[in-house]
Amino acid sequence: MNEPLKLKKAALQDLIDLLRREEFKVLGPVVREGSVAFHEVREVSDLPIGMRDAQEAGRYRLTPGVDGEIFGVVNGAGSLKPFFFAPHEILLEVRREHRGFKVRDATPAAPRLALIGVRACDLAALAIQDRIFLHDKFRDAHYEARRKDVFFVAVNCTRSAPTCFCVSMKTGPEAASGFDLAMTEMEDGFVVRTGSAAGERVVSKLQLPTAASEDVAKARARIDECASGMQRQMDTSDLPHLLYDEVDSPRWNDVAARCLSCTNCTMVCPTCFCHSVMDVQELDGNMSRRVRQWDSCFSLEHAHIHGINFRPRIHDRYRQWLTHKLASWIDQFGTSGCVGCGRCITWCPVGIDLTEEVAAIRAQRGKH
Amino acid sequence: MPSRRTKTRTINVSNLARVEGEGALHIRLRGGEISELKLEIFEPPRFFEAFLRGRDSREAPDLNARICGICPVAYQMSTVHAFERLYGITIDPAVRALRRLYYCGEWIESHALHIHMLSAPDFMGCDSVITLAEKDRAAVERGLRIKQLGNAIVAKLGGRSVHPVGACIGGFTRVPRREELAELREALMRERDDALECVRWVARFDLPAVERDIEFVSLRHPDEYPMNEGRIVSSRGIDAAQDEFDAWFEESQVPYSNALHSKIKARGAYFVGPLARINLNFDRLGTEVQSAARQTQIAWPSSNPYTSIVARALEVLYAIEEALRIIDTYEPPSAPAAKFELRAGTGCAITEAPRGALYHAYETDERGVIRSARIVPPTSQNQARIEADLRELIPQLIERSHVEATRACEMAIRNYDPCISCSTHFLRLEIER
Amino acid sequence: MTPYTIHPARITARRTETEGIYTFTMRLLDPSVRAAYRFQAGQFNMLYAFGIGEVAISIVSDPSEPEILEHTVRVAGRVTGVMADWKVGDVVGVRGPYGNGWPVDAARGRDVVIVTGGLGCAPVVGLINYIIRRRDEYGELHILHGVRTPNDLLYREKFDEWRRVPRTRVYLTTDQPDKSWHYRIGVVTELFDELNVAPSAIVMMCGPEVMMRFAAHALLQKGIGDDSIHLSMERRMECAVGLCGHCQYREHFVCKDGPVFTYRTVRRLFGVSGI
Amino acid sequence: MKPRIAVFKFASCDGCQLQFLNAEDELLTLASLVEFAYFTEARSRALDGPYDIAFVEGSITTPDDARRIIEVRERTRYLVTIGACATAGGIQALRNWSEVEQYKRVVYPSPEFISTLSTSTPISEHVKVDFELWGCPIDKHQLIDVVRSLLSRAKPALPGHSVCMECKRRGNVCVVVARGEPCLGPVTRTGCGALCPAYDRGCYGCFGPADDANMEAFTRLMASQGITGMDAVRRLRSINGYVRPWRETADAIAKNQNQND
Ligand SMILES: Cc1cc2nc3c(=O)[nH]c(=O)nc-3n(C[C@H](O)[C@H](O)[C@H](O)COP(=O)(O)OP(=O)(O)OC[C@H]3O[C@@H](n4cnc5c(N)ncnc54)[C@H](O)[C@@H]3O)c2cc1C
Ligand code: SF4
Ligand code: SF4
Ligand code: SF4
Repeated sequence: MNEPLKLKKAALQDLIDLLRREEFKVLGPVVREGSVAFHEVREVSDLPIGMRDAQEAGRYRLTPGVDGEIFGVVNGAGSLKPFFFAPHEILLEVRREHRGFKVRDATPAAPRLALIGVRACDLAALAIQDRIFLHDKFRDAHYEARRKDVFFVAVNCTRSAPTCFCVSMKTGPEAASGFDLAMTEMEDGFVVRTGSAAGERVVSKLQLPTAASEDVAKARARIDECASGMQRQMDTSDLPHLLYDEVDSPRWNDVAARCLSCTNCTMVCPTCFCHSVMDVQELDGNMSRRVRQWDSCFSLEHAHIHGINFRPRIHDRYRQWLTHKLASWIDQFGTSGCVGCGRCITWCPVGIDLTEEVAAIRAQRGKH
Repeated sequence: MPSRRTKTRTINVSNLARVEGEGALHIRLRGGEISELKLEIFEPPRFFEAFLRGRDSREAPDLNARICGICPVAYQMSTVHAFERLYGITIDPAVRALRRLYYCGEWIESHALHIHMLSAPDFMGCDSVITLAEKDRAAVERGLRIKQLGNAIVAKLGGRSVHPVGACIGGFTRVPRREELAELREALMRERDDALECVRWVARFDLPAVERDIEFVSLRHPDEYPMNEGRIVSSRGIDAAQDEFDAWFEESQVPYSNALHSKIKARGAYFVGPLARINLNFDRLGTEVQSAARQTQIAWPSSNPYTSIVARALEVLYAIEEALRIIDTYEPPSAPAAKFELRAGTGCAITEAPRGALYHAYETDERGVIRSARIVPPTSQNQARIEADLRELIPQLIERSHVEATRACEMAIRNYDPCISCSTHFLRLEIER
Repeated sequence: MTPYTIHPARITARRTETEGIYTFTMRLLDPSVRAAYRFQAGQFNMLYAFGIGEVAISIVSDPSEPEILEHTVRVAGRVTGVMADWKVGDVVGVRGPYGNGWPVDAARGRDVVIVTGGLGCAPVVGLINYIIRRRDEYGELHILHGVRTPNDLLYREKFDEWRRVPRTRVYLTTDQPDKSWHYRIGVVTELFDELNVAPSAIVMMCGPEVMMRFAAHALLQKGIGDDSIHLSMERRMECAVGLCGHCQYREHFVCKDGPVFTYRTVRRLFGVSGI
Repeated sequence: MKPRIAVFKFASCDGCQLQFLNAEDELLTLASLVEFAYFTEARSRALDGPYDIAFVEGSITTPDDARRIIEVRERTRYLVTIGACATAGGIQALRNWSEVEQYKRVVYPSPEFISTLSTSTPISEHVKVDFELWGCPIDKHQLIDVVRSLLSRAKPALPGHSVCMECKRRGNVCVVVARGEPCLGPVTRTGCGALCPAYDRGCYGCFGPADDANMEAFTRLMASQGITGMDAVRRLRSINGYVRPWRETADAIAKNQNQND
């Protein structure tokens, strides 16, 4: 059990076929609109073979990569978040009846998903969302329904984007848990480990051979190299206190002058969970739907109550975001709200980089 | 001043209802003669041709869409074709087909709107589509379905039906995948039947039987029913290239008003729109539409302006068939839009808006900034013709009640589906002397 | 069932407290939901107006009779605006109860100071009623209330009524008095000069944050511990179950960790703007 | 009695009022709930008022219209502007930076007959407006929501955050980051459903400025994409160019440009 196995590149199609036969909808990274996101995959050729991503703060491009490399693109704008915590969904249907009304829970149609090419940071982010939606006082039934019975094929990172800093956040580059299968890509195939009974079952059906020890060592070396070569870092020491103490840091004004308050960082973040709840009536007035959709602490409405806005300045909203992500999240859920995927850095149109902001706040600590 | 000797009567239609935009009609009769005819356009000028100067030509499709909320596609199409000629751009055949589809959507939408919401209430003795729905709900629902299909086609290619965002010089910003277009198929099939039913419905209307001496003008293409391309032809022998527009047509001021009317040089008023297109391109309609046309008992070509409503219904049917053909043969182009270099030059184009030929002409500087723009909308071309029709009609109205006279005048105007918002050129008509 | 599920309730009584403030009594329609429903003083419900939305409203009726739910609503905006039209017999939506409530058990046997400000703070009405109904179980009751103008004093008769309860004192003040005003003049904190309580007293506050900050200061001066001062916080609320994220007050979710916090808990945050 | 609704038109393209007729699925329901007392595009009969709700399309560009809007206001309980023209002055407000006399000469051979004001201004510069619906054109669903809210005697809920949130909810990839496209999304009000990015292009701002748009940061973003001077001015001075803070930002850039020239 848990002995590393070998999956030839050509056999990846067998894995996809097997999962499809078992009535999974198989999703993997697919090129769309100049980036990758998880979409349905039927053939291996649907994956971005031979491509890589060039990422920096505020810029993303797909570039030609290494021939035959299947998982060369580290990540794209789309995380796993939308599959479990939907961007827009109907929670309830309320219909007028006699002098009152009747409420019906709208249960989401949840296809059985198999996700391939999932990164360590994605799984870590999902574990954080589980903590929020499933393990708190109130369980979210819609999230729960979608989260059930998902099959995860993780890919350990052997290459990082310049915006990644999972090592600092202790979430990668190797998938630690939460997967059914975890693969490390080599020239001729993958070294595969199982992480669950479901994963065991799948590999036994595929009758995978044991991986050669050189392969296993090479895979290990690649992951280690990726970890040691990671370009971005964030010093997380004393983190809640640093941000709590530096509530008056001059850096908040500095970043507020640059921040568009556009909400992109929170939308692409795989852990942000804020949402708005609205009741939307049909025109005839007989039926109303309770809708929830992603919201963000960067919107002015987020902290508005009647007659007061608690966070009227961009200064307040950026501080809320960063402080929540890296500090108060730990008090709330026992874990940081950041997994170091770097999406908020890449997808911020003006390239604001939280690692840089934290470093600057740290550098100015107590000096103002 | 009312004269003591002769019987004077005025017909005032203070708000021309159920036309797009706001206008009024003022007629004064003395004896049997028209002493005053005032088609007043409330629509204030919006100066598109002026503010386009100094704008980047690539902005023009978005800006010009705002001339008219009912036929923005037409304004976008004349704009992009004019600039494509100016920049010497060749369009991928697949993009060309998509543009036809885009136009089909707008024709369907605009014609369905006109037939059911603006025009049919006249023939059914109702004041609006809402009261019409009380009389014939099925017909109204059918009209709404057809209209919705038209909007859906435009939205598929441009995101929304009013001021769609997808069209650009060179093509589209994004083109649909095959399966995305195929999603329209079911609705097109269903609405083909509705459109056929609609043709039968309008053909049963009690259309006034008049014969008018009219010169019809439209585009004509070697092998298609005209939309985006073709030569300018008329029922009295014009056959000219698009860039010869100015050689044949002129915008002038008529002596009794300050409005710019487009006229054929040395001949006068002409007629553009669905009836002109059908009259001049009957052979390009395809057998299905032709047979539906024959079943209407109208002799085509028709010189009765009231048959415009039937022409519109036939064009809806045509556009649905054409859309189906395009969708079924669609292969996405290699790129959504052709690349091009900005340069100084001049370019013009005419395309067939739902209401008729729409002429645009531009001049740019070497950075592609617009130096001058000219836009001649169909309603402006039809205006002299509308007035001519009214002059023929009015003497017959003398004995009729005010309500009936008003209705008759409005119906005559509505034949042209005038879109007063396209008022790049409209003026307030003042007749007092 | 999702935590967002709404339970229909019928309005059985409606009372106008003053222009723009209404008290609704309601009863849950589903017998099993009704039978299982329990709440504590200071907890709130999410009240739903059909098709319009939901807002957080405190329960002001007595927790010992959980079948009767009473809510006092002040008309503020979109949702509460519609509630103003609610009539007896209407069916409205309820889910809850949420939040932690007032520390009525910890207060037993102690002097109680209640400080409120601004426009009639509905949450404390339920609290005061609760204590008065169990008058023997509590020490001295001091009710301090500050308003900007006399017109903002919404429950004049209620204060007069409370004034007549044994071992209860009411202190009223305004910044901008008019002729009708025969109480104190000045901000609410000035009332603390008159206040004579043992350091063992327990304090419960509700009102604008500035007011609560100054009041807390004054009370600390009197030797009352920062963990004996309780404040009811307000933040935007859309879910009330700690999921939507709107009510965050740094590490706290006002809906599930509050709305009542001790001054000790929020002391460091109080007075920082933009949290 | 059914609430009486009126739809008025000033200088505009008709596209916003057309959204009533484009609500094909709702139109007949709507007609059963309200009375269209004045809606010339749809109905011949025109009643004088009073109206419960007046939807006003178009901007004020003539002396007559400046008088007419006051009359409309007097006969109306809730006045709702629909669209960029009524809410911001519209595309025709581009004249506000030019000599209108010269504009007349460009378009008309006999400019002396044209009666027009030198500016195109939003309705709110003339009378009190109760609710504003942004967009060029307005969004059909927002329109229906507003009607429904008013019928339910509730204030309409009209969000003011940027297009970006809707864009990401829709699953679009940011066109600025992935393609370097210029995009007004970060400073534009939500409401359209993030159409342009979904059609692979940048937003051109037809819903007007978002609440609290950081124009300084946005100007720097444009500059980093090579959009400076009059190019930047043109982007901001378009369909909603006459409304703050876009107007002020564009004016400031233009002024700077003139000083540098
Ligand atoms: C724990 C708690 C208890 C409350 N108890 C009462 C009470 O007993 N009686 C009473 O009249 N009011 C009470 N409020 C305030 C009440 O919730 C607001 O007045 C109400 O939400 C305003 O909603 P609106 O739609 O009318 O206003 P709008 O200004 O239109 O607000 C729009 C939305 O913002 C949010 N919002 C606005 N104001 C508040 C607010 N103050 N608190 C939370 N969310 C807000 C809501 O989601 C609301 O739907 C309480 C608030 C909290 C947090
Ligand atoms: S905060 Fe940024 S780096 Fe951290 S998880 Fe979210 S998107 Fe990724
Ligand atoms: S408060 Fe901000 S940072 Fe925290 S989850 Fe919500 S959107 Fe994300
Ligand atoms: S940090 Fe960047 S992405 Fe986030 S709100 Fe500010 S500008 Fe937008």
